[in-house]
Amino acid sequence: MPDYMPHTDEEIASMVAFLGLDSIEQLFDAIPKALQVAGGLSLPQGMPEPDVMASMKTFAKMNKAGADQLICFAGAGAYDHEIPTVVRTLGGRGEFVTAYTPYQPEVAQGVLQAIFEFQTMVSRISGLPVANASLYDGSAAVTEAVNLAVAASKNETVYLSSGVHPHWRSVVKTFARGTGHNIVEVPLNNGVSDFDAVKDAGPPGVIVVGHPTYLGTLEDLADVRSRCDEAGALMVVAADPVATGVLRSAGSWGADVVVGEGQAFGTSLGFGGPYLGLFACTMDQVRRLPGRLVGETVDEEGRRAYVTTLRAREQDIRREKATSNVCTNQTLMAVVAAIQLGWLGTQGLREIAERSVRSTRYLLEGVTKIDGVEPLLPGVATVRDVAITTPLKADLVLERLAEEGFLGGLALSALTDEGDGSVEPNLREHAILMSATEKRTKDEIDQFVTALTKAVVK
Amino acid sequence: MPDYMPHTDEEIASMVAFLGLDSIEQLFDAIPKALQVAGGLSLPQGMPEPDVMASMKTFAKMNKAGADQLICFAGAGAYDHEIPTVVRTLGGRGEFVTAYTPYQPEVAQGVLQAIFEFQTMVSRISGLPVANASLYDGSAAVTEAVNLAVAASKNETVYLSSGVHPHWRSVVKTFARGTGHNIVEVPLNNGVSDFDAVKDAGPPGVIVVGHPTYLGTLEDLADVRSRCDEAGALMVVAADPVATGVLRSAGSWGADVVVGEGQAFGTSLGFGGPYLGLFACTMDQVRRLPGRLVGETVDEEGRRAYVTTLRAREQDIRREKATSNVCTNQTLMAVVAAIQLGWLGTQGLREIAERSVRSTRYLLEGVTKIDGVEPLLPGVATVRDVAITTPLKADLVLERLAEEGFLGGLALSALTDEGDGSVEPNLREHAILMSATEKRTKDEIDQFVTALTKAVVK
Amino acid sequence: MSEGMIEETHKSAAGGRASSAPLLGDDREPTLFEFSVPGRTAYQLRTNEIPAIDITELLPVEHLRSEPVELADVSERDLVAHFTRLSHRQFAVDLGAYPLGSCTMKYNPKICDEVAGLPGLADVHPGTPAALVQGWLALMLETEHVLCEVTGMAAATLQPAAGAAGELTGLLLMGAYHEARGEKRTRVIIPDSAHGTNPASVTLGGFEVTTLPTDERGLVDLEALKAALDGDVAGIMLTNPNTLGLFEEDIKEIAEAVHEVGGLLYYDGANLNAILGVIRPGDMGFDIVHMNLHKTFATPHGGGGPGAGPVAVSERLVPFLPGPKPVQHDDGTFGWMSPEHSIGRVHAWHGNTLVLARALTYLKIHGGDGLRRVAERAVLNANWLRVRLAEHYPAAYDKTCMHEVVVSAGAMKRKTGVKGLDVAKRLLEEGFHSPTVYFPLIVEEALMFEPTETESLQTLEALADALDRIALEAESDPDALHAAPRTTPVRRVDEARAARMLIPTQDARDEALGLST
Amino acid sequence: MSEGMIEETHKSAAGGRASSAPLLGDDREPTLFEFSVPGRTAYQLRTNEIPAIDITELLPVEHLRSEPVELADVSERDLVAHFTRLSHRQFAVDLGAYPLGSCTMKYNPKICDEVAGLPGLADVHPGTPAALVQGWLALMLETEHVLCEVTGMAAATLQPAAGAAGELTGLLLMGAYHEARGEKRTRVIIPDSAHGTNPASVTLGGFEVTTLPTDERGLVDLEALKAALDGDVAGIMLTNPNTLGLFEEDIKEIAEAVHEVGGLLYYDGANLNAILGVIRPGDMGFDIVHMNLHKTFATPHGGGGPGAGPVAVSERLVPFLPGPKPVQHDDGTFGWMSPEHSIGRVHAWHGNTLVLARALTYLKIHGGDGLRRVAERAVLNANWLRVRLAEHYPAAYDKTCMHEVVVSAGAMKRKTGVKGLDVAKRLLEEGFHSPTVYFPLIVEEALMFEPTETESLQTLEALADALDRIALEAESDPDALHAAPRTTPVRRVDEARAARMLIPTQDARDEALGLST
Ligand SMILES: Cc1ncc(COP(=O)(O)O)c(C=O)c1O
Ligand SMILES: Cc1ncc(COP(=O)(O)O)c(C=O)c1O
Repeated sequence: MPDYMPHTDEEIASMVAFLGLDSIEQLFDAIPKALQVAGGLSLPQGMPEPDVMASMKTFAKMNKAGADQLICFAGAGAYDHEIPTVVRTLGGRGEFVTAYTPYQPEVAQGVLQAIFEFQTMVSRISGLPVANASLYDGSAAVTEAVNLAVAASKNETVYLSSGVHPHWRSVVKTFARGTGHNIVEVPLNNGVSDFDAVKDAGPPGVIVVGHPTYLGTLEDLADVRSRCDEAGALMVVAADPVATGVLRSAGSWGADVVVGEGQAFGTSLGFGGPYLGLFACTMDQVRRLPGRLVGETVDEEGRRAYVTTLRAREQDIRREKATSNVCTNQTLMAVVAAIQLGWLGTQGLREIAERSVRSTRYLLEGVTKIDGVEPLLPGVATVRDVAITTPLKADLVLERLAEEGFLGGLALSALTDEGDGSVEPNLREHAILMSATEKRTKDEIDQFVTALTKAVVK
Repeated sequence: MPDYMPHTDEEIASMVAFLGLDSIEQLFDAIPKALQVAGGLSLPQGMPEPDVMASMKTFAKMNKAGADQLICFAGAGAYDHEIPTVVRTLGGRGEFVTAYTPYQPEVAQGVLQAIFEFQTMVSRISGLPVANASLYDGSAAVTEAVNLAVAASKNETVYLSSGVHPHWRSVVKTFARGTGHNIVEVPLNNGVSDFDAVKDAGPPGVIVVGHPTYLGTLEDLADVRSRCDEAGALMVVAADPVATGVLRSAGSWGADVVVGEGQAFGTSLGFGGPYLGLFACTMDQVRRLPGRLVGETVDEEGRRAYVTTLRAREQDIRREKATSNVCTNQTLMAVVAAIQLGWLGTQGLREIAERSVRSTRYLLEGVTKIDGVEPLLPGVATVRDVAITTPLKADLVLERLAEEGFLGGLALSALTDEGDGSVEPNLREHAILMSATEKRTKDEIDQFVTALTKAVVK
Repeated sequence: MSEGMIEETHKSAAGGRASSAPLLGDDREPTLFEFSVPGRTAYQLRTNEIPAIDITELLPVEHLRSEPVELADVSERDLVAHFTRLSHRQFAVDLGAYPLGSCTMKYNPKICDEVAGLPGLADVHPGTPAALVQGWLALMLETEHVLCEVTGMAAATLQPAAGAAGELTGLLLMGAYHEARGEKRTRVIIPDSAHGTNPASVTLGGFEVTTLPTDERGLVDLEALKAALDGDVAGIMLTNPNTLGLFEEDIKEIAEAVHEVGGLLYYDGANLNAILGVIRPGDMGFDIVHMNLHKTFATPHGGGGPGAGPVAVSERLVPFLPGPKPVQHDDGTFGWMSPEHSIGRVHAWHGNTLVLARALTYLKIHGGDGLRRVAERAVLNANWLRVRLAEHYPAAYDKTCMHEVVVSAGAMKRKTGVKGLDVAKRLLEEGFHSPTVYFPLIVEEALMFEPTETESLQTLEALADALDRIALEAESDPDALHAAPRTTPVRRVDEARAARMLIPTQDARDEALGLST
Repeated sequence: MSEGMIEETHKSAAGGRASSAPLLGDDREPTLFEFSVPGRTAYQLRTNEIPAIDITELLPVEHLRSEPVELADVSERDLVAHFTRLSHRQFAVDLGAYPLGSCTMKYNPKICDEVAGLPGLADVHPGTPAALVQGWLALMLETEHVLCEVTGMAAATLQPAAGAAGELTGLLLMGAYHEARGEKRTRVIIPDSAHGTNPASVTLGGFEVTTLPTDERGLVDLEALKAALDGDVAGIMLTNPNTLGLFEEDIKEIAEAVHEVGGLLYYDGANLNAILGVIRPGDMGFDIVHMNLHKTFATPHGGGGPGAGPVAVSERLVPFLPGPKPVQHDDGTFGWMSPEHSIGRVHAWHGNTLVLARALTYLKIHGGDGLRRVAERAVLNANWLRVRLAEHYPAAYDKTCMHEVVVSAGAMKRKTGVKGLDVAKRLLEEGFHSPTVYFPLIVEEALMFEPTETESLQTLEALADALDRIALEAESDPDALHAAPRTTPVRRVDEARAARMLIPTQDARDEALGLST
């Protein structure tokens, strides 16, 4: 009977007696007997920790995809960056890990200050003055951004660029079932949103673009801004925060809301979660901000202190009129991001960004020397990710690469739905989206090129 | 140039200027130029953390001896016990790990109180009223015990039973080169110290026995006590602290000093260190206690507080007249032991002791069914460890077992020197010392027996 | 901004002084930016030997930034000191009891941290082909099965990242279900005691909220419910036990009445801890259940997240579940599939998968028997506390509660002027986290205690003793209570000022101080 | 015992109150035993299915205990809370600057913790045959090589578990060397500024101590040395820079003089940090060097240990080194060997091997270039502090120091009555750990600061500012200094009482309180 409950039999007896009862079961008398579980749940008996650890390790071993087995050339919104011991150690401290939402600021200054620092970092990266304390992931952040923007523009027509990550677009569309927003997908043309293709869709209340797009290409943000101005729409940019280490911030191009995925800052790949939704906006929109916001204030003695603020936006106060329903967010990942960005510092962020650009370019140059391997978008500059086409079907190529110890990227056929406006239908089955972070070495890339050379032979 | 130093170039320049110097090198002007290292140390340049981690992992991979590769049936003073995540997590907290010796008790109550708790636990396990804050390992503890006992009895003749761990005996003998103690090794007869064999050696000032002996056998401690009384000698017992989970404490048999190896309490096998020397003694000897001792006291406001005490014994005060030269000890391992023993509790300590006895017995019964495999000491009850003999040389058998995924124990030929009084010379080459802790399962032992059956075939 | 209350501090690095360590008094901790010295670095990256081509040769110059993003430039040493000191300014389950009602702040087993860091789980890219992640798929499927058994449902999605995400997912499923039947239903009923996420989710799910009053028993007013039910009703959202900690005894009738009009029942699983192995939402008649793994199944709350909010549903809703979902093929291998009428994705990848791994670890350790013990002891602890506190803190509804108890400081306030909030703040000085205050909204000066099953009788005794002391102090020295807490790193903070004079970043602070460049 | 000062506390469990968390004031933390409730458990062991035969059937009854060893019986939850709270009552490098002279409390890189836990290193049994531990042997041999290069010696033993163990090992080597040459030398010379372990080790090594005075330069008195040297002298023990932080400029002459009479030179490596890559003990003429890896090479000190004290020696002492030692065979494989005239083992196994792994990690990250930078910046920091403090805290010897500086509060004491100890205690309130006080013994009211290279200029500034404030306070309000520290979890403790009324265990406490059964 392993568990974490302290009660001894004598204590249980004394507590039951204190309540004037004969047995614990009586505590459940309000529950109709007929509905109660008879004979216990159909689950195995409890097992002691070491046995369970062994079975969890069995799952881990069934995967053939850990860093020891596959060298990672996959990106697509989830990146294999260096996470040093120091960041894992600090982020793993029990005080951060086992705290609740900072409802009592007097005993939660640790998390609150860390979030204040996180907000500052996100604000600087996005180029906008205010950032929240996190959302679930990039897809949730872009969804919330759409909601904010529609509320602000009072126009439900959403131009959603196909350059936004395909999964994020799916999520936006799923939630639009509830909000009823009119989602207009804007196809890409040579890696850039082709707004002309949707000119019949009516004026937008919001335009959402990726920058870089999920294919790594760069949008013309000045053009997006002027289109927004024309329509009275808000400009939402889903921006990769590492790419911002070299790119002008979306805020500097006039974005009203900048969202992104913060996993790259200290959070492990973890098969996709928990990740970190980043959200920043202009001061104009701060009262529509979804989620928590930490602000500086003072305590009774005039000491600097932090507290969650503008709470009147939130669901627990505004209920059905709240700007968002989010409650639990990804605070721990935000604290970790603050630590990781503290570790990187000004130079480090620039360096991982530059290295990622260089590695990905070196990779592209290497693989496109292979017969039949071409860039999906020849001549288009990319950041973070880049797509290629191969003579064989992408999933076969990836399978062969895995045998050689490489996660070669993502097949666009798996990532996108048929008819996705971001990729030519005839190339989709043959396209692979790849990325190389600062962790990839010249040796690894050279070996990968060798492996790919073999893998594309029919 | 990766390192952990904060100095920017400007800061260095300003600091050098503040000192009125032209360069950092001038700080070393007192050092004769001719003696200074020219051209730097002949060492590779520094490498960034991830590169170094990779090279340390290469060492780890060169070993074929981790828990993933070999199921451990080795003991001999280093045991494969369960160490739960919770103990590793708490023991790994930075406040414990990166503190110095508690010289300023006002800001060291954490470590001091943990040690107070550790001392209490060791005292209860040993059956003696006072225990110190740790020594390096079991061998250091027994060496210090000999020094204490000789100082107390004023008789330099040390009866050192061959039942004491062979390496510990070596260490005692090494340090006796300095102290000049007269070490008389007492052979074992059927697993018990044969004092008659040394009756010409003159009366002892101290008798040191193992209980259990390193072969797992049990001494007649009542007899040892009466021999000590007769000679005015002190009785030192090297006792395994886990075995004490089932055995009467050495203190209850009248030992003056009880020492042992505490690795079993939360410290990883770690190729032999850092481990944890345990040391407990009677109140009569407390002013001869080596190492640190924490005592309860009060602060200026009458609050309970802890502090290192009886410091006048220690080297920093008594210098050449100190009871011992020990300074840095194994505090972190002692803190970890307090945590692990807190996790085990009364029942848990008994259970790992009983399970270890049962597993080792089940193992012995299994292997001695194999043709040609015999107990080294037939019919003698053992705790913790047990020795067997095989038809082939022990190291060959162990080599074969390793190929099947087992660390089958230790060859007595490797553990002991030739002519060791604890084992019949003609059996020494064929003897293996084995142990099974609470971690070993029936399945593992059954599989081991199968592997051994094959391994002993010529 | 002229309000001169911003505390002036050096902009330059404040040095290695453990200035915030409460070990050494309650001093301030500078922000990381205030430690920054341009040019100082901590990061160390792998040697990669890729030619360091100038970035301007690789990307169009108009897209490039001229200045790097300015972050804090600190040494690893200062980074460690800063965040270690911040951690000392943070209460947590690891430090003491956290009886925050509705939040189920139980002990988070440390083994789960290790599982969440296992190589082979933690370092897997979410886009890896299914053939290479058989372990992850098996883990997820087992988690789904266990959660379905615990809730009595047919299938589940593991995608929602927290409870509120689960709620919205559930409401979209509700909508899709009705739509598939050609019905457009517009209203969702929720009790007035409901958590704020419920009404907010209802709105985002495309429905209108109909609020239901609580009756004098503290339960759903059955008559009011029946009156509210009609063909426009898409469903009802309940948590059972409800947020007063009381079991909705009429659940069978409620379910029948809602189903009668074609509505669905949604179970907010925040209070699932109370009924584990005792009764299952499915058996009560619920169609949709979200769970908060970060409450019931002990995954740590991380100071506000991450969570995981899987949604389990009855047979008829299975075809609408989000996809892709893990599935086991006939040959025993695992893969992905999307349900026939899937509403689509609700997460960028597969959900908060490492949180799932933690929860499954917890579930396996407890097993069917252990989960039942969890419920029993959680309820036992809450009731012991209810009775023990009755003298000074009467329960809002005086009867057997489930895993939590809502007491009222209303009488205390009228008599002494001491409010529930004062009690909550004063309790911090006693070494306990506060209970939930002012929720549910329908109880005057509500204090909601949820001790959870991992707290000992001795802890409950100490908590009750502290609360008794506070009650006596309310009579003898109410001002001391208004002034509480006094021993915490900061004292009561000025929340109004924070909102009025918003300083959400270091830059806003510097600007307010006139420090910005 | 009638001295009624033992604080009475409940023997029963004190509950989940974060009673010690300084976060919530400076309250007491009960001992683990005071949380104990018989029958409560935390442990969980692997299912092993071995028949649970009664232990009395397996072992002779007369050897068995009738009652189990009584330990504290607590839940995992309370265990975590207790030790987390204890950790909040502990200062550490991770919290702030720790300028404890002679101790080199530099930042301990976190990566080393991970290395020390690596599977394949941490889980290896020390008795594993050499063929299976080639990685460990290679790691050890590389460590030996690096340490020899750093010290300029021929070979090293890695067995000694700490500095003092290294000293004693070195002295035994000294003895064995002379003995092998048929000489019985009886005396070892040490300066009066030496660390206490030196004389203690000399005695245990079988020698007599001859103490050498320090001259007005703060250095070895060369004339006195020469006078002390004769054919009885086995050797001299020095640390250079010495414990005053000053480089022994005459080292060449000292070495020659000692060698002249056939003696050996022992280098106490505690101060090696100052000279890394600048000068090597071997090049100065030393024959034996111990290193404190837990000082110079940043392995964490663990609140008092573990350490590692490898001893490196010159060619002529190699045959005497402890064994077995790792060795590389001609075929490239690794094994063990014992030197021809080995003094034998000085450790139960191979030394504090996981500490070696940490140190090697540190050494590889720094490399030859980094080690030199370490020395430069350690010395730069110490000198900056020396000059900056000079006004109120004059250095005992006013000249360029190495990695540490000894200042004297002697003048302050005479003028204001404020002692060095008061300054040290008051500094704790400022968020810094105290310097080493009253060592070396030859300096009046000594305060020995060793900032180390990992502290920033800003930290040094903050430290100096705090010390200046204290100096002014000594004039204006000396009583405040006598009363310091006031903000720490406890205030000055009664050390005399601890020794007079010894309470080394919970049982002694209970007995003193009359609580024992
Ligand atoms: C009753 C209730 N419902 C729903 C939620 C929302 O869950 P989450 O915070 O995981 O989004 C909570 C959490 O506080 C809750 O207490
Ligand atoms: C100068 C000096 N020598 C020797 C030692 C002893 O080293 P250890 O504590 O590792 O035994 C120390 C440690 O404080 C020291 O400072």
